[in-house]
Amino acid sequence: MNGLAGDLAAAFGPVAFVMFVVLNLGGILTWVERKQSAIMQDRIGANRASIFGIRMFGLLHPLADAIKMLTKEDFMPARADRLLFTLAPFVSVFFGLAAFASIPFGDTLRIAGREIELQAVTLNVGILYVLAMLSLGVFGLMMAGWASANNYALLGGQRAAALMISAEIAIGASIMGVVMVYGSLNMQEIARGQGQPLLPQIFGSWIPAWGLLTQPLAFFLFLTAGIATTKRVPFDMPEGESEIIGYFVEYSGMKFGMFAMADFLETVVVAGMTTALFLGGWQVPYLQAGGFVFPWGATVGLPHLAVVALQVGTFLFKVVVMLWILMLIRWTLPRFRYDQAMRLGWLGLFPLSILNIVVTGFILLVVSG
Amino acid sequence: MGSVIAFWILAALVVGSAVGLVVRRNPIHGALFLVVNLGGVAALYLMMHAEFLAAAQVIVYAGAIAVLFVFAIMVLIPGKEETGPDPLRAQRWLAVPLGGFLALEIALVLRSTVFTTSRSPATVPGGVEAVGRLLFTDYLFPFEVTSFLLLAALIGVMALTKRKAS
Amino acid sequence: MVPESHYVALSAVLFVIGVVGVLIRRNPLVIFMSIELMLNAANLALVAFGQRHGTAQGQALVFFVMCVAAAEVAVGLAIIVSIFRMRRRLSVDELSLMRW
Amino acid sequence: MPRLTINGKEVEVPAGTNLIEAARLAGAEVPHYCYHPGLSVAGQCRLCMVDIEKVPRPQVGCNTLATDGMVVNTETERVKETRRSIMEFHLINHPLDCPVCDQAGECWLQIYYMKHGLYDPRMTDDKVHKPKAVPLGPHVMLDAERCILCSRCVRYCDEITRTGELGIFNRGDHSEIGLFPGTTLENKYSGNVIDICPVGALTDRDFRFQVRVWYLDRAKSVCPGCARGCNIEIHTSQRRPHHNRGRRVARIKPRFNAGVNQWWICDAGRYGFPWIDDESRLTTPMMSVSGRSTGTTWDEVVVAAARALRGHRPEEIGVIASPQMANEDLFVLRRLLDHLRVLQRDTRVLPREPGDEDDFLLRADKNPNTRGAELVGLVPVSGGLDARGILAAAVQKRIKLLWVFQHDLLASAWPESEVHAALAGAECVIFQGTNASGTSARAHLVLPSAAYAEYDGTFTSFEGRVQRFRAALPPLGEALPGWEILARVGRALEADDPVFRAERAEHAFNGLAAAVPAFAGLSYRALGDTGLMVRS
Amino acid sequence: MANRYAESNVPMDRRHPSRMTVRQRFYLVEVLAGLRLTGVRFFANMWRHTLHAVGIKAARGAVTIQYPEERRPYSPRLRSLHRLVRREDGSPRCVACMMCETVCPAHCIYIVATEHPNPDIEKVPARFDIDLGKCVFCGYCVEACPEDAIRMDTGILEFASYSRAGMIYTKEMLLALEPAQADGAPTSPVPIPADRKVGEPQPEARRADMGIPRAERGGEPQP
Repeated sequence: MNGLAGDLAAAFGPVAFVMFVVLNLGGILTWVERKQSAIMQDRIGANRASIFGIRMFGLLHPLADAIKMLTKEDFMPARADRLLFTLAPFVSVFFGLAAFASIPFGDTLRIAGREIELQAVTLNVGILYVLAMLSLGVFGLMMAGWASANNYALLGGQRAAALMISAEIAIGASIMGVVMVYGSLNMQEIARGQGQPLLPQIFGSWIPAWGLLTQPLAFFLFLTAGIATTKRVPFDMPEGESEIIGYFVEYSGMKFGMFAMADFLETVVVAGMTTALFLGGWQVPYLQAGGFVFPWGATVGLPHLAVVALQVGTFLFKVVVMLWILMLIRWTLPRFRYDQAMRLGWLGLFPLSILNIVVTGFILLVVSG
Repeated sequence: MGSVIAFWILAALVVGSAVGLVVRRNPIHGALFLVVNLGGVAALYLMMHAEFLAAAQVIVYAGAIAVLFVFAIMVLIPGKEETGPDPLRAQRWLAVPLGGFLALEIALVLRSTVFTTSRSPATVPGGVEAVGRLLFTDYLFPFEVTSFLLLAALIGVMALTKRKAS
Repeated sequence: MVPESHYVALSAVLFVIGVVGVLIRRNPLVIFMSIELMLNAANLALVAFGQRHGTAQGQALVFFVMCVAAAEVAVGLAIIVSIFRMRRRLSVDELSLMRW
Repeated sequence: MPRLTINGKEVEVPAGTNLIEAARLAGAEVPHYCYHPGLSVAGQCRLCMVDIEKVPRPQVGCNTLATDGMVVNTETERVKETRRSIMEFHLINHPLDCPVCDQAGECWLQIYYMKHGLYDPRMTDDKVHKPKAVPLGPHVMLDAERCILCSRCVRYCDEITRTGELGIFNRGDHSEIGLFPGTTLENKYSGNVIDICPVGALTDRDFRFQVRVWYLDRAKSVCPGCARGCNIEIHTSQRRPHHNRGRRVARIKPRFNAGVNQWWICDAGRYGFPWIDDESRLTTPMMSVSGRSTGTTWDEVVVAAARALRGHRPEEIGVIASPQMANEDLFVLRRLLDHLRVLQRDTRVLPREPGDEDDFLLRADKNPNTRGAELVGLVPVSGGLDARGILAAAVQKRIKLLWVFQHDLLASAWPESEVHAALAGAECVIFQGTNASGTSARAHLVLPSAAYAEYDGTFTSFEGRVQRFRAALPPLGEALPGWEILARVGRALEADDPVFRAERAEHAFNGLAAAVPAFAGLSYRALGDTGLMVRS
Repeated sequence: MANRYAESNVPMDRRHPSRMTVRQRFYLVEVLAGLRLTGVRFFANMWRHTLHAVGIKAARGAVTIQYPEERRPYSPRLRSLHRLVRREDGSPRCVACMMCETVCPAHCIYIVATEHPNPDIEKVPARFDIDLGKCVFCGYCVEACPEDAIRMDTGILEFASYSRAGMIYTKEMLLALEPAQADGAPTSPVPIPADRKVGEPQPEARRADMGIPRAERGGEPQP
């Protein structure tokens, strides 16, 4: 593991890992969505796809879906803007994938004399990067809406833009509280900060300073706005199946599949960000670089690789739990009407997140004396 | 070496998209070229280690301003724009030499003054901290004024676009 | 390392393209976008200069420019939208009257 | 002129009017089966009972003449009770299978039963069975079970056609209509018995089972079969195209016009419609390019026709119009020829076989508008040629452009060889008509015109009665009304006559009324349903 | 008029009972209540599913009927695919009276009548097609039939086809169908065609309807 090969492995290893995890999570979410909603609703859910009679609880459905989408007619409306129409789904998926890049999934890995940050791209302004990618994703939808030469699609694109802007503001403002508490725009730093004990003067080292505890209001605001950026129920006005079908009315085959995929990828990104910012990221309670250090004094020594593996596993576990919650929300809540979503974004989330910033600043001043 | 290659690629991208914006008749294409252009400039900022600016550029310019542009185009759909006879046709032919002249002028100014002075050692103070520190110390007053400007713009937009209840 | 003069030259080119765009286009939206192009070029130059002088002041200035640009776009688009509502057409050549 | 009161309403009726007609004048309907205004009174069905004041029992309306001071009631309880009982009586042996019966929907038994019937039948015995589906002649099918023995058909054959083929045979409930031995119902007016039969006993063999009557659309028209101009109603099947063997015209029914045909039409007119939906209909304009005839567009063919007309001197043009054409068509043609200064024009082409004629309705002239063509002025003028002359001139190549309307010259009384020579001799032959024929096959330009059932227009009968016919159907394919084709040609010639800018047939007719003294003062509104006489 | 919408729009009226309370307007409490409901449901069902998967079949976590294998028993009154009833000799009971064609709101029945050799029967359908692509399964044809010649009791619901022509059932097909069993299960094998190939020439009778362009069929004649 030296020289160029090592460099490449160090640079592309985390990228490959992120791509692998995000794409697979996104793919499997199509199955989770169907199965989880079915179980919540006393149904069985997708279970028909089989290979030689082996059904595996419907786990083959994502595969079947992919085959179906790849073999379907790739339709293009006669008056469509051909380039934009083709480009739009790629734009959507690209930014969905790219957004995950600066979310850290583990602490620094020390191996073969190298220090590898377990994060695809190490950025000082990681949070802003994720925000930027999420907000650029909307261009895919707007391109699709415009290029389809269909008024419903256009309406969907407009709604996507309006929703994106109103959710964007709330996300940015709610994150600011977290940034203030942990004093960095680097998500790795924020994740590390969450390993510190919360108010050691009072609680000792019993409670880790997870974002959920330091910024409870921001958590709810971020989660709500984050769901809005995934444009899934209850914020699915860009689609609005019952009224305008959405920006992808004219899409079929794999291009349509890519839009659906982008939704799931964004869900994964939101889950990852929530985990990184509010659920302690890769932090395992009481696990430090050398092993577990419990507040009652006991210690369990662990080798470095085991610690890192534990951290990565914990991160993935938290993301999966978060995905489950996001799915639960999607299948529990009814849709917001267009104006209600706008109202919620601008008159609910935005002022509350500003309030959160003010209160956080005040408390920080008091605490730091 | 890698950075030079990257610069030239980005420069080509930025200039190409700018030309596309000016030349394309369809305003949506223009807006998307603008996005590409802004993204390219953001990448240039990154190359100059102005990471905060790069992110802000993408979020504010590409994420918000360009979205607003596209949104406005979608709402208005001026599909039949610039189809009639051009009342100021001569201006069109005048524009290119004028632009060339301006370019020449800028080039001359740049050559004569800025880069003839000796270059100070590049201690890159980029980063968020440096910018933040400047904004909240030296530039605190302009910062506050900017916030008022934004507020005024907010109210102005609402006043402009609100339809009167008939 | 790319010398700053390259960036400044690039910004000059961008600026000129923006100027030409303002001059030759009649759609106010496109003119507006060309103005953004020019602002952008100026920003690039500011960052490059700041870089050359080793301070972050250029970046701070760019930050202000961005804020102003955001405000300007919001108000400008609002004006265009209300013009369009009034006129159903968009061409700057026809907008010679002061009152609508 | 007796004055009497019917249902409280005082009316004055002509002497000799019976109570059914008197009630009709008073706006009251007296149900009846056997009575028909065109036939003698039989008093068979007993349905037309009315209450007459100071008369102890209800009396039959058909055989009671209106007298001064009578007070009649048609809707008393007693009358209704009588009707119910008589309906019950009629239905004792009548099969109750209306859905199967072809008369359903226009059956008076059905209609009156729904209005006045005893809905709860008391008859439990088996019905008497009689012959079904017996062909009486080429057009009429008898179902004796459905007959209510009103004897209208018998009286019709005795009194109107005076052929007497039909009679009532056997007695009691075994009575049935039938043919006298050795006869068949094949007189020239036999189809009328179908119309007057109030039930489904006599049905039309041609129409039977083809369309249910409620699918038919109706339009008032005039029979184009001869110069009589009988008023007819065209029944078309357009809503369910798979019915009626795919034909659009389902049947033709006479329409009452006291001054022309009363209630009747001849079988030739009644069954003379299949050409409207025939395979031979011309549906697209055709132009012959280097000897081969190909379909083209109206724009092109009209321009070609105008170019041909402009390219010949007036004396080189011969026009043989047709008395099958409406007054409007002929008038626009007349204007077109005046514009071109063409004198060689005629309409008279003798048929190979002379038409049959009788003293009732049939006329020997089998064209509906011969009189109209004369009045409009499409007759040979001094210095011009008549049809035969045009033909002869074409043989000698003095006529170079021959414009033939509707006629199949090859089927005319003229020798075929001469017609062939004429068609071959002319540089350009234009055919304008509805159906393909030997003549149209030899034409260089074919202008498909709409059949009379497909556009609005007027015919002038031999007596000089101008009568309207109305569009019952849209033109088949791309065919256009004759006047519209001619107007297009006129516009292509850049003639500034306003008649070429007519948008509806009515505009052309108004031009006709303004230009031709015989038609002065006439308008579509004034013509109404029964027409008006031209000024002599 | 000030704002007509405001007067009629319920949520605008502050005293309207359907207006949300403060707690509801805060969303979060209600949202969490909803999530609790669905979450509990999820885990309860998940537990049952798990038991089921390991072989303990007592508890069912789902009410799903696995359609092609399992079927809900149909009501005998269900309106399913039509059939034509036969006489003893196998000929159709239908007398081509066209009552069903007349009453059909979807215009999906096409009958062409012809003479029956027996004058007592008079008419039979030469053609009796039902275009199931148009049929709305209202059952009016069954109600209208005076001869009880058409019924919708086959219990057959699966007759999808890859072509429009495949949705047209001819007289022979309809005559071949059998009534459903007592529990509603279809007795007939599958309806005969399920699908005909798209390019296959259609029977002559079918063309009459489809071959004539709409313009020529026309509407009401102009007076």
